[in-house]
Amino acid sequence: MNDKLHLDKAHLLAQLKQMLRIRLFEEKCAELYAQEKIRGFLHLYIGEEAVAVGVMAALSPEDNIVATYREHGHALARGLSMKSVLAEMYGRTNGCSKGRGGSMHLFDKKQHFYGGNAIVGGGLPLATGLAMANKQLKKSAIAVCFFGEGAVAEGEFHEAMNLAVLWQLPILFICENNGYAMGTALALSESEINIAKKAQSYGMPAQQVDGMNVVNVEAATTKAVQHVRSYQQPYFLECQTYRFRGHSSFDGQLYRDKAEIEQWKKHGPVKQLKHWLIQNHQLSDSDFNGIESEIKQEIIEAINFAEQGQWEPVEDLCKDVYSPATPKINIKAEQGGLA
Amino acid sequence: MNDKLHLDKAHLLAQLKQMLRIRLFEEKCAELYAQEKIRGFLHLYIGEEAVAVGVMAALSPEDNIVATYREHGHALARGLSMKSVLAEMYGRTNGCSKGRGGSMHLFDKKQHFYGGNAIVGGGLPLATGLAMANKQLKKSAIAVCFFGEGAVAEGEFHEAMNLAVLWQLPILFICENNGYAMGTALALSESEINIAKKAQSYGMPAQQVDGMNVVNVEAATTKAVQHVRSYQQPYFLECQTYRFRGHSSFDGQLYRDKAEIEQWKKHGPVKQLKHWLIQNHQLSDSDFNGIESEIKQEIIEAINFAEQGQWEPVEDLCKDVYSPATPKINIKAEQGGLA
Amino acid sequence: MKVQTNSSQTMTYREALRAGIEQCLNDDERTFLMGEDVGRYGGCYGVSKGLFEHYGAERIIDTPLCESGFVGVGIGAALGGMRPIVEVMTVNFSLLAMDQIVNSAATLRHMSGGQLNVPIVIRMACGAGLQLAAQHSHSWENLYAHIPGLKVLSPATHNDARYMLLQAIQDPDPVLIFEHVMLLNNQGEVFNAPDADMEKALVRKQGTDITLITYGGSLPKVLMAASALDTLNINVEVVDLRCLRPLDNHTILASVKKTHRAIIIDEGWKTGSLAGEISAIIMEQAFWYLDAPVQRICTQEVPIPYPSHLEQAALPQVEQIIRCATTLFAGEQ
Amino acid sequence: MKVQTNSSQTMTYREALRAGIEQCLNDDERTFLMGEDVGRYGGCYGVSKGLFEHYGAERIIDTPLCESGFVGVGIGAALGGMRPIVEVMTVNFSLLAMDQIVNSAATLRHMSGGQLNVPIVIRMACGAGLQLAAQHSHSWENLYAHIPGLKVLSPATHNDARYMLLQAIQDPDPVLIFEHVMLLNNQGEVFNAPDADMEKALVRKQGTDITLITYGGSLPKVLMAASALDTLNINVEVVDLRCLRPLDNHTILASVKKTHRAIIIDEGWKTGSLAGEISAIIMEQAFWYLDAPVQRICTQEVPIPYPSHLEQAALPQVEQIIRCATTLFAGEQ
Ligand SMILES: Cc1ncc(C[n+]2csc(CCOP(=O)(O)OP(=O)(O)O)c2C)c(N)n1
Ligand SMILES: Cc1ncc(C[n+]2csc(CCOP(=O)(O)OP(=O)(O)O)c2C)c(N)n1
Ligand SMILES: [Mg+2]
Ligand SMILES: [Mg+2]
Repeated sequence: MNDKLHLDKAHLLAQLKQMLRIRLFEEKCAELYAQEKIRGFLHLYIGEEAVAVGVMAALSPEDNIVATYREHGHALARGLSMKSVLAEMYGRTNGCSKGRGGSMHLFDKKQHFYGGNAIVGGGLPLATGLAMANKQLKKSAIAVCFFGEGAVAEGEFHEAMNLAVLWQLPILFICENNGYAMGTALALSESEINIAKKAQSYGMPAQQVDGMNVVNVEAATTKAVQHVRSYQQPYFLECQTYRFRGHSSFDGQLYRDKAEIEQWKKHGPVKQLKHWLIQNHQLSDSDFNGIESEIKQEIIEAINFAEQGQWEPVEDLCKDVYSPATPKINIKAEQGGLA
Repeated sequence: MNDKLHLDKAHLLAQLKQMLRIRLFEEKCAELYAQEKIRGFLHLYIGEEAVAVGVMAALSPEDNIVATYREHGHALARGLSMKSVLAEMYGRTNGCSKGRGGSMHLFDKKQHFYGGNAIVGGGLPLATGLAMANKQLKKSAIAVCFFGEGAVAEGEFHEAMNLAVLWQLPILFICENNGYAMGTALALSESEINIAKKAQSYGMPAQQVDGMNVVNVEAATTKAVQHVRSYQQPYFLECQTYRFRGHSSFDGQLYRDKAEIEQWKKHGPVKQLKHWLIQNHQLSDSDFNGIESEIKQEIIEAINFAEQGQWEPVEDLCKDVYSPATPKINIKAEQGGLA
Repeated sequence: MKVQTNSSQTMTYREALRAGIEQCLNDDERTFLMGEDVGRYGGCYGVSKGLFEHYGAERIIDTPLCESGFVGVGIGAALGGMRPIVEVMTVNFSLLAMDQIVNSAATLRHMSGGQLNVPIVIRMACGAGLQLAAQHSHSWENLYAHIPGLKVLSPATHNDARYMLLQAIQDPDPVLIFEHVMLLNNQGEVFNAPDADMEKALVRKQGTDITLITYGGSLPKVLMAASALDTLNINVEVVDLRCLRPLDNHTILASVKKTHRAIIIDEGWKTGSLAGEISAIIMEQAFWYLDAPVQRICTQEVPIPYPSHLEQAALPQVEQIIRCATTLFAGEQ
Repeated sequence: MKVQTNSSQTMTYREALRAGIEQCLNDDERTFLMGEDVGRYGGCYGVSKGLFEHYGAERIIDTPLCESGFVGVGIGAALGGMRPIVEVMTVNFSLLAMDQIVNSAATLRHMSGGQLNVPIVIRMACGAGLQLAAQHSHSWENLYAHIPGLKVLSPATHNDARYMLLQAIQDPDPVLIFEHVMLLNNQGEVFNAPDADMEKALVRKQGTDITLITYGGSLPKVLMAASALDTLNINVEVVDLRCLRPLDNHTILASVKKTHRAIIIDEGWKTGSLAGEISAIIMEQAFWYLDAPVQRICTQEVPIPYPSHLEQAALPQVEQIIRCATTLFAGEQ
């Protein structure tokens, strides 16, 4: 743990709870997937919870978030209700995207949660554009973009980095480096495996962070956000983490050793914080059980909510492809333009 | 001039002639464009001749060249005949691309001259693929890719750099940094304006070269080619140069100062080498006039050749979209495969 | 909305486009123009000349060469409350940005269950005729007209060049505008209001014998053919689609049901063209009204060749239209 | 070439694809398979499972995530004398590589006046049905079938899955192969030779009353509908296009001229679909043979929604085909 940080017990407990909440929720999702309640691709964040939880704690409610298809954790940590997230994965109209998006496309406009993007790298220019809007509209909000280390090889990464620095946009890039893009290890996808260094080559401050340690992530993010907000400049964090599960629901994991997984699990973000709190007498077993049962209750309620959600009527299939027709303001040649 | 290089008079005179040949040819092209003999876009290389001439001199005939839409100089320096290049710009069947391509699409398979690419950055992955083929087929040839500094902002640049280093491919990247992409100055297009440094960030040796000095370019290329060939690794040269004319036939050049152009013209590649040769008593005025009149004669012959070229019959409009039908080898399940 | 008065002004198509951009910039502070060389250079085809000097670098934004990047930034900026006009220099380069346009701009509203919308306008030059050969001459309107979530406009007249952008920028959804390069220098009339809603097809010439359906750069050719056919006693009706997605089937079908014959003129390659789509719509909804099979005049299936005679041979031509129409009647006699 | 013997073997479509890849690798040293996760992971959909272990890292090449880059590298390698099989994980991501495919692979031969050719094969998964929602379910065969210089294949049967790649890899020009995800797990028969040249459409079921034209993932649905219609005394002929560019107009027209009625079933969105193209071809070349307007059954104009009931409602269904066919006859009585 980073001892330099002012450690507030209540906050650490809240962070532990948030991570555990994501963990237990996703473990349940895996079960529900096996039961075919959830379909499509299911990308679990298990093992990486410290990143979303650490980052979100350092943001303000006005900031804009862009995430990937592995975004259950981000959605929950951002404040989307577990109910609306699960209902979305059930495909019901009470889901956070009215059931249209599913696991890979969680959205919440009110919380400035802009998805849920299933094109690797696709969110990078988008988030850069949100930052541009904030700057032009003189808002204090910043944009925060999550993406995997696999996205770094995409041209979009390069284009977004360059534009963000060139135009000095208030954006925080969070690279979730979990070592693999599906089955491809970082060393097989990047000639330069130090991603932070790669970001620096664009002229951007960038830093590597232990992504298994929620306190470190929050501390680094707090510093980064301050930089972005006050200098109106981009900042880059490479969070080094690991996914404990397969890439998605279909993954034999032939590309990595069990031993490697076990090694990383020793430093699991939930386990790590829990042990530290127990060792420092900030958490008892019964406290922990209390937290756990609260979460389990929340999960039960979310399942009920999702199960009771409506199916969109088939007649409405083509809804929300276009906005409702808005009358255009009466268009005329402007004064001083044409005679 | 780079005094360290062994300066062979005959070779320097040949290099001077090659640059002058490109210069006079293109000046004539501008006239022919005004006369509407040449149509479409015409991107002149005037001012940048030292790059193509310096680089080509260091290559072997088997090496593969990929260039851009500003490639008259490369084609001539590579050894395409002026006749076939001009006939191509006339759109005649005796052109190097049978008239189908025009100024932006000069090709010569025999000389391994793979165009002529009018999508900025589009040639980068292509050349990387040629390098891959050479490596896999265990050829000693290397691939050489020319592109402008404007292409550096494209995602393709990033993707090609990464793949070339990751896969250790025998390719030489030649960035022709003439300071502008159409009207956009480098500082407006790149957060890092040291392009060689950018290339280094992929783990590739890279170097800046005075692209107005043909000797420097050739020396640097010779070293680079040796590296690529012997280590089977990519290498990057940023040649700093300047185009004396507008971007293409349509360009008001509002984006730069006349004074800046004049400043660069002082160091023009032809002028520079000519002066040096004269000062060092290697060239007399009459020698120079002799060279010039040889070139002028070649240009006249090229014009005659082009003027006499045939127009492709309209009936053949759709020729060469697909290869002639080749009978497929009788396909059967392979031995040991299916029962 | 059709409140045309007599007051009109003559200008080039390019000037009409520019006046439209200016009005957007004046009307709405959230609007900016972004693209390669739109600013200091004045636009690849001169459309935005002078705007940088007048509106400054914050509203006329020169981008580096990175189509996917800056189009994506435009989409993000639209999500964030701006009203971006993004210029992709030509449709040929738009393939580099197609993922952002199709997988993001077109889907975000739907994927989010209607929470988000993307009020971006993307302008592109398109079309052949300048001898720019196989990588610079494409007509890919149909690639985009295929995509639910997008709207696709093709201003063929000066008045549409002048006003369609204003209509598009007020639309809450992503709109693509295709500006044919061969129209830019033409002089024409601009009135003080738009001809119609941007999504409506318009009958540009009334007629009774045959319907010629077209859009964009082919409209002038079709009008020329129509005049010639009139002198041959074939009374042509000309439908200008204007909006390629959504298609105004009503106007198309009304005309064909009246004339019983149709030819579609489309600069796209024939196979997989928008012309095919329209032919199929007529097949489905006006089959029993047809006196002859609907014909298509499209570009030949070849990457556009450089020499003028081949380029022109590849493209739809006035002569061809006249011949096709007369043949349809000859067949009847 | 049609030398089918009785000897056949049952396997999944996925296994048939894999056997085809293996044979290509065995037959020609210049062939390699390249793409995201084709190697160590075994392929996103398991098609290339085991090949990495057998052929090694030089011939089964895992690429980083950079569609434009590695497809471009494949094109370059093809120019340089290799015979690359490039897998783009799914068509949805192919937009990122579309510039390379369309502006380079498709044009190089023509632009160079026939000097160069690009013998690359690009395989992509396509189609909906797995509840993968709006960015993972596209059917964009027609975007590519529109492009001169490309050939586009759509293996719908196990035997085509087995042999089309071999035919494609022998072709000197760029060939795209679309593999529908819903076919992968199906069991079917593979014979010891291809059914026909890759560019030929095939009549999969003979009939006299109506022609159902389809391709790829929709073929099984169409065959089911055809059986059902037989029991309703509507004798259906089924044409499997197999090759979407160039289209085998001859086979299409011969069938329609015989049956006088046609429905095209196409998983693309209706507007701007390949189905529209085929309808237009029939309009132009078999109009006078038609007893009823050609119909299209396509995907609804919506980015594919996640929930199964909406996804299925968006896609062409057996019921719909039966209803459409019966209505065409009902209309006649
Ligand atoms: C453009 C694109 N290419 C390929 C895919 C298929 N795909 C989905 S996730 C993934 C791996 C991404 O890895 P990374 O960016 O490291 O994120 P992680 O899954 O590890 O969180 C791939 C290849 C895709 N969705 N989009
Ligand atoms: C992808 C793409 N975008 C835009 C263009 C239009 N365009 C042609 S050349 C050019 C400038 C390129 O500059 P640079 O790479 O520096 O090369 P230079 O012209 O200076 O030699 C532009 C924007 C294009 N051809 N391709
Ligand atoms: Mg990863
Ligand atoms: Mg330049």
